[in-house]
Amino acid sequence: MRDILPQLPALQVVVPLVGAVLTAFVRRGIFAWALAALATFLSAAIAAGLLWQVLATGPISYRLGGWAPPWGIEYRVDVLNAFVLLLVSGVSTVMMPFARRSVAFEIEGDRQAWFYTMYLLCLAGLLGIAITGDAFNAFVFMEVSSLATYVLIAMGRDRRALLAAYQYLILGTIGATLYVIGVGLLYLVTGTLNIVDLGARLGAASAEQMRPILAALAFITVGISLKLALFPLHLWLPNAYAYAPSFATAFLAATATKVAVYLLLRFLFPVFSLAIGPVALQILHMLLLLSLAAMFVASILAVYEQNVKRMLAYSSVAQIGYITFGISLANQYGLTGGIVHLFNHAVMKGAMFLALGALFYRVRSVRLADLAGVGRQMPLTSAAFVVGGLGLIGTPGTAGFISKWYLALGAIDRGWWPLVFLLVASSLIAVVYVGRFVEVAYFRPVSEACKDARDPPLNMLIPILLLGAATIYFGIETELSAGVASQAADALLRGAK
Amino acid sequence: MALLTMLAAVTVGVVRMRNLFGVVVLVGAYSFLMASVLVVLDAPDVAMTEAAVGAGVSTVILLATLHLTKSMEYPHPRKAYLPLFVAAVTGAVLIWGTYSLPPFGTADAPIHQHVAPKYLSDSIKETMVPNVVTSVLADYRGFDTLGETTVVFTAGIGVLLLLKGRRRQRREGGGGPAE
Amino acid sequence: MKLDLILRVGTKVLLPLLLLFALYVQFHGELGPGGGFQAGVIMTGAVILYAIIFGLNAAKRIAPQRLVEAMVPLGVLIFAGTGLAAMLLGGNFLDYSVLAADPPHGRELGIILVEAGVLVTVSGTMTAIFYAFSERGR
Amino acid sequence: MFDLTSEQLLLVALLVPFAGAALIPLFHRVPNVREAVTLVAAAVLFLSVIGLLQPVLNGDRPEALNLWIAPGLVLAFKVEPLGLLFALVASGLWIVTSIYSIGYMRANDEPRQTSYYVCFAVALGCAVAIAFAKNLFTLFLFYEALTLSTYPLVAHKGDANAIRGGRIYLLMLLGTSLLFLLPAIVITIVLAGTGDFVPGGILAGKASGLVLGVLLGLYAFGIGKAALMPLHFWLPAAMVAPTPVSALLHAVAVVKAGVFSILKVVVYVFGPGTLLGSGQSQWLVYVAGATIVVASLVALRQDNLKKLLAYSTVSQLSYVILAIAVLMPISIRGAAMHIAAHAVSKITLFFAAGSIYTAAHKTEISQMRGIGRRMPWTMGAFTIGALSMIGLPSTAGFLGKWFMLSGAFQGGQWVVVVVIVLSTVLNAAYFLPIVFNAFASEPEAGDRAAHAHGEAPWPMVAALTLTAAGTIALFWFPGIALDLSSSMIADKP
Amino acid sequence: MPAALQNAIDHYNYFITIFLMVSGLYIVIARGNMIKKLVGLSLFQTSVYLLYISPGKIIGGTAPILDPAFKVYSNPLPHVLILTAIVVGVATLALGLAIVARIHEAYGTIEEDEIFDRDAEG
Repeated sequence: MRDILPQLPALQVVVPLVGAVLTAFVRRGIFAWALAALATFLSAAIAAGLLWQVLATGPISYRLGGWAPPWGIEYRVDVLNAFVLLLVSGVSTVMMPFARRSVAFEIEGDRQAWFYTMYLLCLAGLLGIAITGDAFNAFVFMEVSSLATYVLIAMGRDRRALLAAYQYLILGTIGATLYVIGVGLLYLVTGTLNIVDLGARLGAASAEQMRPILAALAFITVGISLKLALFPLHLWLPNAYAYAPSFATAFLAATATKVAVYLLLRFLFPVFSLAIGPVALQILHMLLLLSLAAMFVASILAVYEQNVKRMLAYSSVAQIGYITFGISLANQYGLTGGIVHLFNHAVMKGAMFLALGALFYRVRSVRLADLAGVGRQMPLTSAAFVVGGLGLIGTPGTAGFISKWYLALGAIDRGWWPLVFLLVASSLIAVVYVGRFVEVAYFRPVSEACKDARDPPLNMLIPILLLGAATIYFGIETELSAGVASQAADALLRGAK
Repeated sequence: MALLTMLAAVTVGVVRMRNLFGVVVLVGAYSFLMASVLVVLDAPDVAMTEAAVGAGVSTVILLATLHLTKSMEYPHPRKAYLPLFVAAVTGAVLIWGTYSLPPFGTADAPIHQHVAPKYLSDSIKETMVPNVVTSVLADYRGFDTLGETTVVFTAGIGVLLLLKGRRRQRREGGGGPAE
Repeated sequence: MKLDLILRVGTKVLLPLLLLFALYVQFHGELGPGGGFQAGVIMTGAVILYAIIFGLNAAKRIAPQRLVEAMVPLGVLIFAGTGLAAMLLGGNFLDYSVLAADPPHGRELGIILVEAGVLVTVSGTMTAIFYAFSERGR
Repeated sequence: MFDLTSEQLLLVALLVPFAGAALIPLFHRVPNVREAVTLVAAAVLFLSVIGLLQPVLNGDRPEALNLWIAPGLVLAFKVEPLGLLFALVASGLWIVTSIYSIGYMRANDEPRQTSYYVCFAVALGCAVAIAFAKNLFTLFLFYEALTLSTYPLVAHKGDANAIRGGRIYLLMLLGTSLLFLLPAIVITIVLAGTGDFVPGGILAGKASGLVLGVLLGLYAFGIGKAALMPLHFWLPAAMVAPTPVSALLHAVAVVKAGVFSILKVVVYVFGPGTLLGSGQSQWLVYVAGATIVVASLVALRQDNLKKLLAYSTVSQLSYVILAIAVLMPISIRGAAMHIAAHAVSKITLFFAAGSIYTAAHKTEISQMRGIGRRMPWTMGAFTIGALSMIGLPSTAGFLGKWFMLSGAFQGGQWVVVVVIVLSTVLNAAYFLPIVFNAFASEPEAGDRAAHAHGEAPWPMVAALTLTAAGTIALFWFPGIALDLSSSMIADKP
Repeated sequence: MPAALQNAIDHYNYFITIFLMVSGLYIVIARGNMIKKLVGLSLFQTSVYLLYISPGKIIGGTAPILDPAFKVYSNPLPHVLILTAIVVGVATLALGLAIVARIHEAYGTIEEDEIFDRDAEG
């Protein structure tokens, strides 16, 4: 066996992929779970290795099939996507112990093994999008993850899960197709699909071929925005998150949209700002408005939601608004804020959705009314949920505050002072919907549903508590989150100049 | 060009027809037309696939599904202005975007200049495969094909997950997290 | 169902031809148009035809469900396995050049292998899907 | 424990309350140990703060924990006289309040006592951390933490009323701090390039007069805990809490944290000189003055004792703000003094109210005729507290007012003089009748309860006697407070 | 303006492509029947094939199967990409139809509007 280090990029995707294939042969859920856990853990280790490597020696380029880009497909790892890779695989690893019981509880025995196959495929797809340096390859893996996602959602017990899956399938496919159209246009004007090469050639191409590039920009942005549920295009998300199995919801909420955001960054910064600075700015302003709309409208919708899972789903739309808000600022602090919020939101929402999964595991319901008094019945779980909520609000000392701090600095750097007030005002709405849960869970008499609910067994509890603790930890110690994020932002901006 | 126009005509049919069996048949015809267009465009591999898939597989699956469900589409009450608008905007942007592209069939378009030539010149030397499409598919961009195969695999397991085994009666409103 | 003799015989004759054609498409893929995917679809077509004429159970006798379902992941395994083999032999993932003594042959071999992988998965999946749908119908 | 260096003492002071909070749940089943833990934590905290006293008066400024979090965000602590004074008051009164709580919680066998003591300890820890905060971020961090940790205490009862109160409490405090305070802090840090508290202020020459004015507004209203009108609603609403909580919130931790923060911001961020020069602070004088008078008028018309005390608190807090707004060194000393003075006297009053409720289950003033006969200690203490509120000499309340007045004369702020005089009259007008009725008049016939009860349980009586004594002591031996406040003024950049 | 006309004819392929695309998209958004929607979706995807492949054609070129007899070949890369796209398309269609079948079992209809009503009741 030769030195494994140079092969890491390929393994990052191949490991979960092969894992998925193997789980497809397995029949018993428990074995499939073990395989899935192993594969997830390995890919997390690989991602850590990659990040370490990148921080030490700068970007890595890996030639699949040994063909030099742009003729072959290139895997290109820099700080930004190494960060995303670690985020995705890391969070998934933390969640795996939780999956065992939750899945066994919500999925019929004969379907569990293939459920894990779908999960691993989804993971492989997401990692594939994040790591590839080839625009079309990104599409292929986008489809892998999307198809897997549709199935994961459709596995929900409620019949509305099917509907949600169908609607997401339609919208997701439209999004992917728009993306392909955009890539096609870029290909027509540059003749290449490699993202770096693309960026390099667009400069020249934009001279005579401006309009196709703009059209491409529009198509790619809209296409990806569908995937990441940017505000007016978020309609698929609430139902999908609400009716999917708990584990699937937690996993998707923590990872899927994040990868989409990453892809958007990839195209907005290195590719487009090169070719068309000013026009790109117009698009960024557009993005800013949509982000603000998301931050407010979605939060308000969350307030009126009786199903806690849907409530969190809407809050996710709002939080994605914060991320795109940071992107639209397009300066060092803003981008750092956006990227670090990718990470922080994944941690916080992960904690909350897992906690919710545990609540469902015990109470068998996630309707607010049924959760009355659960705070005393399941203290640790509820505590983790509340901590995550504090993070969403952005209370100082939680990860959420760090993100918002950077966003605020970014807004001020741009000279847009009023945005600071909007930023904090929107987080006030979060106070309301988190507060609703707290009141019900702690100060209402215990409901019938959770009369004999207790904190879940350790293998579910520990992931929840880990993520909850992480929410605090990354509010104090930010070297790993904001530190890396600001490096990534720096790289993006330098690429754009 | 004639073929292209026929394509357009069939599409109109698909949009208008309400009997889903008819729609399926039209889609089959559409695929064959598309295939012949592709042949004219020097893409035999793609043509073959499109014929096999569009006229073959998709048709079969569609019919199977129709067998499981209803075959008539209801007259839909909803207003079609918004969709029309969205579609129109998309089209407009595309026309606006593509209009300045190099005209049909010109050899000096960028896509013929940059990456492709290497494949044409080196395929035999490097892979001993004269069908450049195959060599690119399986080798130069082999990883895409792995991804593609994975997609098929995903869809396969997905369909089995959804349709295999006993039917489960779902309680109205559902017994899941929504409760 | 009413069984028409001509149909039955015709099918019996047609079936081997179809499979033959599939294999031709498969291995001729390097010279002329065609390849694993197209071949896979044609194979499935054969099975479907058989099922339509002789009924689902008959079809399952020639293409047992378990086998079909095993083929679904198997193909991907072959494909990825080829890639990993290349990796073990010191090349990058999917770098077939190391599979044989001299690069071009290695690549040719690699291409044949992965095309086989595609064939297996595609035919397996398509058939499995067809089974799933038609069973659901009863 | 005095052989520790002052840095170590600081760390102890910061950690002890949280350590206590961590330990308390372990003894959920054994109340005695649980309460013992609370008391020990309180005692250790108090001693360590005392231990810091001498070094600080000698000009030593111990620091602890300098943790960089993000650009402009540093978690750091530093002791300075003002903070020490606040810490002293808070930790001292924590002991007394714990003693009192033990009596109160058991006598009224309240639910969820463990979580009560935990939140209590956490709240105190936050208060101390606020007192020793080295920069704006640290202050803000624990300011929010204080709000969150006291919210459960307010909603403790858990009935609809309590939940409503808690909701208002949370929204008002979080809302103001997020909407005004946070932006103010961001702006300050961006303008000044630092959030540290520096004697003489950090904004000198960094911002135009107008910006200073706006910032001052953002701080004054952003720090909602100071209950400046019209953002004072949360305070009466929070009266649903158990009385010891009200005592802690309205005498020690929360509201004092509010005015303390304002004082700290004015002294160490703006710098009185800078602010005075900009002339942008006069409006604050008027707002504070108005709050004092209006709140007193509202208090006049209350029959519920705790409500009345709440409104009196609102007006008393605005004394401090008023004193700050005058911006004279002497008046700022007055502000510092008054924080301490009002703390001891107001806590006495709440203790009294609590023990009346415990012993006689009475909450309305009209029911309390002649109660002084049955509860002499309680009502005696109440009287002292009331006098101190009015500001009679020989009670702590006098000192603060004296400094304020002389500051007002120096600054030529005749408005302030008028307000203080007027409010003194009003205070007398709503406190004295209670005292008089309690002792002089007979309980109306048919009030059977009036004869049923005697004094409250001994820990409560002991506690309120202690604080009453403190109220007087602070007048006769104001040494420490005076020294601290003067060395605060003396601090040069 | 002959120039403009000429240009229009030169881009005829694009116009048809776009027309197919638009009508596909229209079906997807406008129709309530789930199967019809999926059909529209696949039309939408199919149109992309033309977008990629038609520019790859070189007039006077032949299929990219190397042979000493020919000099000019059309561009093979788009063909490869579209092969992948077709497969992805059919995979999506199959999955979508499977979901539709299940929806029909769960709801007894595949008209979106009706389904919304039934969930509103249930």
